Amino acid sequence: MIKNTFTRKKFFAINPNMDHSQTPIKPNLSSTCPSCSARVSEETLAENYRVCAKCKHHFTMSAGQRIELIVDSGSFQEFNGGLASINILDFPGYEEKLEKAEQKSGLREAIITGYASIGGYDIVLAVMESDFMMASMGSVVGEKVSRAIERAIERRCPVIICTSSGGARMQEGMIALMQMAKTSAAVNKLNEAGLLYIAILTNPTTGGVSASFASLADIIIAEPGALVGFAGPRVIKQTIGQQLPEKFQRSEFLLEHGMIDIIVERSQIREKLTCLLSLHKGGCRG
Amino acid sequence: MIKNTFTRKKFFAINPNMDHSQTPIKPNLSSTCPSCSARVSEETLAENYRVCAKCKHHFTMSAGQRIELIVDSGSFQEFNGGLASINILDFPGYEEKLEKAEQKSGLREAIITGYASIGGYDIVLAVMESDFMMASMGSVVGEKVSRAIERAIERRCPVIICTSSGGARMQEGMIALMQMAKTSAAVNKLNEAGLLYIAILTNPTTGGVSASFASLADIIIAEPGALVGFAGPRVIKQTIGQQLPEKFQRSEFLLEHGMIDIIVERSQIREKLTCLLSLHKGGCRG
Amino acid sequence: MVKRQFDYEQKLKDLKAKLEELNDLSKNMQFDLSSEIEILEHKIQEDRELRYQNLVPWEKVLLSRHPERPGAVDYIAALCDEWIELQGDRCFGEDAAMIAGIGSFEGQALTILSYRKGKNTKENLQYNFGMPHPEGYRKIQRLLRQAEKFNRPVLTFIDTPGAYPGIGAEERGQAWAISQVLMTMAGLRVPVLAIVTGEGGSGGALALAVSDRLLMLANAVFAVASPEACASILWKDLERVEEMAQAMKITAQDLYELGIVDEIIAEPVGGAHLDYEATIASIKDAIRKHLPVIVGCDRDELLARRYEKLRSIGKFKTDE
Amino acid sequence: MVKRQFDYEQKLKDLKAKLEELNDLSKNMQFDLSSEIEILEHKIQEDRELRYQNLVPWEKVLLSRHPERPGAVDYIAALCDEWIELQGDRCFGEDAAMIAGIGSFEGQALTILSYRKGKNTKENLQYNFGMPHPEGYRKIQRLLRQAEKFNRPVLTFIDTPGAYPGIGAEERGQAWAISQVLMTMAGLRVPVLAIVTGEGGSGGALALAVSDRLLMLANAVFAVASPEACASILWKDLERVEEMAQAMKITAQDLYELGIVDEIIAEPVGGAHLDYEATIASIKDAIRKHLPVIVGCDRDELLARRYEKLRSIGKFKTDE
Ligand SMILES: [Zn+2]
Ligand SMILES: [Zn+2]
Repeated sequence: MIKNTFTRKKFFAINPNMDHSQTPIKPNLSSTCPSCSARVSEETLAENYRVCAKCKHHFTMSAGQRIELIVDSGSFQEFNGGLASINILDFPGYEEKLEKAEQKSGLREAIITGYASIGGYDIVLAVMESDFMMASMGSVVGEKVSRAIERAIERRCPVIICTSSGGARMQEGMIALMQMAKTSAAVNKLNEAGLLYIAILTNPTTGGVSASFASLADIIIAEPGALVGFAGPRVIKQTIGQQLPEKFQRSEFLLEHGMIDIIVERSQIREKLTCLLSLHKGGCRG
Repeated sequence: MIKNTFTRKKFFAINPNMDHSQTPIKPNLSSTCPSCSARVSEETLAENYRVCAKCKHHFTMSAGQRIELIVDSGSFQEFNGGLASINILDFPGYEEKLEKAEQKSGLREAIITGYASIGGYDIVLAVMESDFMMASMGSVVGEKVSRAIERAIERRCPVIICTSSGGARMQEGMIALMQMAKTSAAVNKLNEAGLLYIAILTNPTTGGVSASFASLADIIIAEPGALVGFAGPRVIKQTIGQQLPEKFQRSEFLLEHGMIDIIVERSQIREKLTCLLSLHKGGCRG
Repeated sequence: MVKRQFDYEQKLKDLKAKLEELNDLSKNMQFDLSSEIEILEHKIQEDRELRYQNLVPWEKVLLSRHPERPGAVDYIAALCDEWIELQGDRCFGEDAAMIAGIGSFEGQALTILSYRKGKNTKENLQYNFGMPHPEGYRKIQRLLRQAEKFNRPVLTFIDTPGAYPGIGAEERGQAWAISQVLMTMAGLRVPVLAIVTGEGGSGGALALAVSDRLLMLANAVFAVASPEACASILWKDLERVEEMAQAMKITAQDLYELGIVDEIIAEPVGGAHLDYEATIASIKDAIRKHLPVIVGCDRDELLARRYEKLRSIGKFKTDE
Repeated sequence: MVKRQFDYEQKLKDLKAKLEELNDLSKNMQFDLSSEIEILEHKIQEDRELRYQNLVPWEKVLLSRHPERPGAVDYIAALCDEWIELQGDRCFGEDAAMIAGIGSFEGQALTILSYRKGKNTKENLQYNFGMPHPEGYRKIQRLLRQAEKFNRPVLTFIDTPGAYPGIGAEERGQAWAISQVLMTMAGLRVPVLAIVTGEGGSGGALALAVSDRLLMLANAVFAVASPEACASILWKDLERVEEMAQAMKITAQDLYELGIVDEIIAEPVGGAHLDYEATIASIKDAIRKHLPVIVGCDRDELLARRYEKLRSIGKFKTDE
């Protein structure tokens, strides 16, 4: 088990070129809850898993915060952190977008992958970062997910992926779309190897990611209130020309419609994951 | 291929104790169509596959007539014709019911099984007979279906079953219910052997037969207007206390709801089966 | 008049109350009836045990349907050190009439699948009286395949009046959903232990009973259809339901004799609902006895035996 | 102003009509312009061929969506000596936006799976403009497993604007249905040949494109999302759709160069809809060429190669 390689607060600084630790803490000292309009200080938010104490609204979490939330302290060891996107199609303005995304998120791409442990169980973890171009899936996301799965197969350990995505990355055209097939093929290999795959769907998970590896997990967990679906609500509203039902495509709606196994609050997630890993004896075929 | 063992009109007289050929021809010379109230002579009916020329209502067919309808002339060779029911549970009145059923249908039980060919392709065929206690499934039906499937596995040829049933035979209690599991297990073996199984659902196919081998076929054909479902319409009406939608549980309804592959009229059935057998090179795995 | 409730316990309670009154009264009047009353109490106790040893099938039907009878949730809570409920068929809906998940029983991870009944009106409505829609069976189907992927044994509890007979259920292929579960369980490459804990009604209950071992609580019943349905269909006489319950051979004892049930699990006198702890202890013992045997069995042999067991059910004559 | 229809053929027709008028007029006036007109006609013909060799991507989008373009039904009818359509997902419904069945192509039985578009308003409504609901993908899923059972190769045709974005589709798990097909096709133990015949739009189209060989008609397009959607989302400007179509690299030629498409199938000059026979002949040739190779390939090797092909798609830099 990889442990204590980093201090709790700096677990992600694997790539020496990039110090992720600067990004999560935002300068503004208080925010307005988008759901109940309560004022909440960043400090209170941080203490409360970035959940509004009043209405349970789940604020966005950075990938770094999420890793800290779920893994054993200091156990995260990033791999493939150096993979970065290139402008394959010479798509106008893509380089600039990538640069901005890097600045905004402090990451090289929309996903972080690595080894970690949860409750003492070794796992491979991938966490998407919506601050990076809405965590759209291009070559790098597809490649890092596939490599993460392949590493889990090598080590015979479970895979946990925290998803959030606006879909395929249009700037990479069909190359981006094909990442759906590539990651689905990788999940198929994981299944053949009899290894556990848990997906944690967070707000929002749509498009190509929802219709590939996100919905192929053995066990699908969703955060309360997360929007998950193939088509975005705006597209649907435009197509059908009518209002959408309340809670449409939200976790609670998905649970009712049989699409997910369980809704877990952030405060419970590490415990639930530990329980699942324990029930799967770490994740391998009995 | 087994051929010309019998003349076309006497294909079923395998069991020397029983001359089935007497039964199909009914004494009354004309009937009233239950759907459009037209008067139809038995002769016209016989010429027209027992389908009302006016409204396409499918009159009940005896198992013997159905065998004649679908197999190559004279190719049918019955097996396990001697299997007959006993009163396992000492259920009051069961013997009398069996005797009456035998008299009414001219058969020993609610199903005939045997070898046959269709379009020159060897098959194992099972045909249920609703004149025998509404073709309810007891030990004998379950046993004959299982044996038919096992013979097909031995010979590596496809299985075709024409179903019609009121469900499990209550007089045999749990023994009857368990035939659902037994026949489903047999179909599982057939799948493992990679052999083709075609079900032809005829009016009515309900209860334990619908929820076991009838709905487990690779290709599910239904006759027009056939009632197929798990719960009978009367039970449903009682339970929910409201009228049922028109065409509820009928073939056309089932097709729309994705439960069957295709509706085939009697005049087309032999041709369609031949085509399917040809497309499956007789029915074996490529 | 058909008995709709098994009210022996109530009558007994009344009797005991009367006895108490008698005792009080006699004390007031300075009579000493204590030894007589003791004898009476002893007789009552004896009669009770005898009574429960001689329940007629219909009484067992009533007991098996007792609203306070322990259900899946009680067993899971008592059996599992760890438990995670998993939901949904990934197609259409989550069916609360079935409960499914992964639990750990004394260190052994199990996929546990069951019907779920309520203990009060609100729960009954929520769980649809334990009558599943196709979504329930498709959830089971999904989790059976998951159990197979992880080579995890399956434990099922059976307690349902049957699959729900409704329009939506038929529209979405109740028959198709059930048959898939039957076929999947027949060929499932992990050990399956099934326990009938309450009423097992029709094909909808059979779906979870295809197994390597089928056990049954002493007062549980398992029937091709409810005695009510059989009486009304076969005899057109709902009043003869007690007689029908007898004729159908639906008790654990009958089914053990018929070779369908492998073992009967004892219940406390008066029925499982009077003593959850004792019932759960019996069930635990039964699992401890049977699970290791099937878990230890070679998979090919296990499947061959499961097929042989199913294949051999049925009695008939052959005259060729 | 964005071009909404590819009207070159209409303009050509107008031009030819004018030429005819000119000819008639000159004859009336006793001029002999026949040699000049012949030269003109020849030039027009040359120009036409050149024009079609130099279509811009947006023009190909318009051609690929041409209402008279041959569709799945045309190909199946022309290819198959025998054909049986199979319907239904066995769960919820039959989706007419997809057509599926078993056909025989020159003696080889195939499971054929495709989207289905209409050629007129009535058909378009009936087939939902070729946009499937989850039921469509679940029908495909079922028939993929069936193909595997019978070791029967799979042929797919791709021509769809994408999966339908509607309430019911989301309620019943569009994303779940599509991902299952993607995963199943990635690991399917039979050869899969896929042909993009019209427009391939988004993940809803990708579902049938996971294959051992991906072929594409010369005027077909395949895109991560429609150029309209991309222009409106990325550039907030629907007027720039032609430019977007160019930037996205969606033509057969682009995708061949990117290594996603294995071969381009030639179309008759003017597009497939002008000459069904020639189009079908090209498609037949392509199937004759590719199918035997993948059918003859060892299954394990086929699957390893399929994975390798998918796995290798993607370009990025590494700086560690
Ligand atoms: Zn709030
Ligand atoms: Zn008529």
